[in-house]
Amino acid sequence: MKFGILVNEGPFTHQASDSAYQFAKAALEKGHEVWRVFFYHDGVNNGNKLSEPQADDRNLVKLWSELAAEHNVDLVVCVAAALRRGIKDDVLAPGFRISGLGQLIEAGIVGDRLVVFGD
Amino acid sequence: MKFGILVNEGPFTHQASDSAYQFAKAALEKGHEVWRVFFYHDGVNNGNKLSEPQADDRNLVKLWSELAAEHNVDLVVCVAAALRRGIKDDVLAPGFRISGLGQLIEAGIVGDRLVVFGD
Amino acid sequence: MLHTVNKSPLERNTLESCLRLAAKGSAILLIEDGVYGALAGGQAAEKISGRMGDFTFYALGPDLAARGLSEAPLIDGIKIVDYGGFVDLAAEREAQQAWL
Amino acid sequence: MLHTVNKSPLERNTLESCLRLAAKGSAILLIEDGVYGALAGGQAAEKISGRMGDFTFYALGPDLAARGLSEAPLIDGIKIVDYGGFVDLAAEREAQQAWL
Amino acid sequence: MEEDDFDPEVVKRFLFVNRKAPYGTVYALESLETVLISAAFDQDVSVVFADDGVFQLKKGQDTTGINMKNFSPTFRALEGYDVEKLYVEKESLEARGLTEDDLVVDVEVLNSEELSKIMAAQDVVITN
Amino acid sequence: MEEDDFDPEVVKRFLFVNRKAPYGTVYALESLETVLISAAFDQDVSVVFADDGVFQLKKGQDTTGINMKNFSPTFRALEGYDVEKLYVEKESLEARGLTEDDLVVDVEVLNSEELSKIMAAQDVVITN
Repeated sequence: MKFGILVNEGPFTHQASDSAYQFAKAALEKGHEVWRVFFYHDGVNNGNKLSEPQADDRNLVKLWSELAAEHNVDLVVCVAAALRRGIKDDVLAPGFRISGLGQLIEAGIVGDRLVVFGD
Repeated sequence: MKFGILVNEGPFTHQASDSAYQFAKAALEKGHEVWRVFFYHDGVNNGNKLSEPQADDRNLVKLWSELAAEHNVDLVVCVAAALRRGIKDDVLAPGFRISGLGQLIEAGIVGDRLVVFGD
Repeated sequence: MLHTVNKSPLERNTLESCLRLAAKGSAILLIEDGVYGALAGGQAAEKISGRMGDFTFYALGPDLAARGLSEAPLIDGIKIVDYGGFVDLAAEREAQQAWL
Repeated sequence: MLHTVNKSPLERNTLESCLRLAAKGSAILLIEDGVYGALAGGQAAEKISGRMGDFTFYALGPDLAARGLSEAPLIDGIKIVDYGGFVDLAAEREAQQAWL
Repeated sequence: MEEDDFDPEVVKRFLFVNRKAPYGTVYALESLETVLISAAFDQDVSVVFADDGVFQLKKGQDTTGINMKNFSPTFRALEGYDVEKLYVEKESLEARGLTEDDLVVDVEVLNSEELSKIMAAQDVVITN
Repeated sequence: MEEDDFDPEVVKRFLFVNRKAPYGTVYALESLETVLISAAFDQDVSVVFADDGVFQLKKGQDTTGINMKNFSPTFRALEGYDVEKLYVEKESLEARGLTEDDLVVDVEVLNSEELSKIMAAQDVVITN
């Protein structure tokens, strides 16, 4: 099955990104495809490569990048939401790309399921 | 009267930063001092100079920088919260500085009032 | 004490907790989505109207206006203030507690 | 439909709204702070225990464990799933609705 | 990669659910931007307003005092984008002391049972 | 600039109020970091747990499954920092079916009226 995922919150402040990551990992382990993860609202902060959590804490930005590299997951950061919040190509982590909100609608059309995580 | 202000949320997603800014401006207009604004939790995102809202929207990062320049307000971004969220000197807007959480406690000790804005 | 409440009483327990734990005589200022608590109609109105003897209630005018509530019927006795009035309340009262 | 609820029913109206608007026969999965809704003790318990005939209720085990609720008394009939079980529910049900 | 997978013939039922008040958070505004974009994809779009989300449609919003953009007039523009299925929950209106006359745009007011049926029949549900 | 203004003799009553559950949001963890820092300033520090904030102190937290750090043991370390005034609201515990035995650390359980008096006597109140 082809999953799309929407993440509405940044890493750390809300659990949404953690839950979405765990869901994506579990879906891949079960042999499903995670076609696209779309980051909207504060979710765009998941693509900030300057994020540097404490050594004993999880690094969600890195975890998303690794997931994208290993499983060819398309990580899309919404351009309008990102501009407002100061997330630009200069600070974008590997595996993420910045694109339009249409990519979210497309994920809904193309994917068999769209699963939403937010606050 | 000497005010300290704590801002717990970033610009745009929650109104906290807007309310804090309007409060600070009104306090200055009434002849009070705004000694320090401390940015904690997602509040550290107020210091991101890459933030670029639409032309017809307010730019809170710029508004804070201008307030600091005009009225000598000390804008302090918490270093621990900022590291987690990828806010570093490279992306720090004018008038902001990164420092420790002790500066919040100090604002509580030195100021006559600490006023908190969050979600 | 000046208590600020910034959440809608129809969505969260914030206003209720403030009303339970604030000391009598406190000022309670509704700001941001908290101003929905000032509406005279609707299910949340009695939370405040029943406590008029215990607290002085204020609502932030610019937040009411933004939400289209300037002309709406508000609970009797709630005073409307602007940001300057918010500053005055913070200065008059010995400390502020934000209910978030 | 799979409904996910991620808010504590003691803080917000999220669970209540889900229970009011979800179609009978839906699966309701409690995740994140939503798992507090699975507690058998306390004021919120009857929100779910009274609707066992209308919905199938699930709670995410890792979120229960994180919050120290693995050994706590939960409402009878709530099924515990892990992230794999969450994926299965999302795949089985025709769509997901997140109550935030 | 999208070119390979995208079938312009597919029409899905998209539901946008608004349960949050405007201005206190940005979700209402950014959700509206999503609804506008969805119109370009020729899908079957519905928008629901329930709980504090009904306040998004309140008449008479004037945001000059908080220095934000008043986006409520945009709801009236939705019709021009062929987004015509706007549903408001009756129970949510009543709990807030509001009636249909308080709203900036024509909507269909449904009770929770009727709304429940519409919500259950969707392919993609986007909430915020 | 702080050197000019900072008077090491000042002792103020600082109150930290925790009303949010742990893990769903980061506020509980980051608030605890503030409490720990405040201890270095020799102020009169109190910490209140009310509403879902009482869940922060729940025994038996095991966060391995969600890949986060379990910070509840840190509450037991507060005593070593001379942060000894931990208050929990009785009504909040009861509403959640919890008792003092469910908590990781010794606290003073007070009813809302008693707690109200303590909260009213503070100079600086930090919430999140």
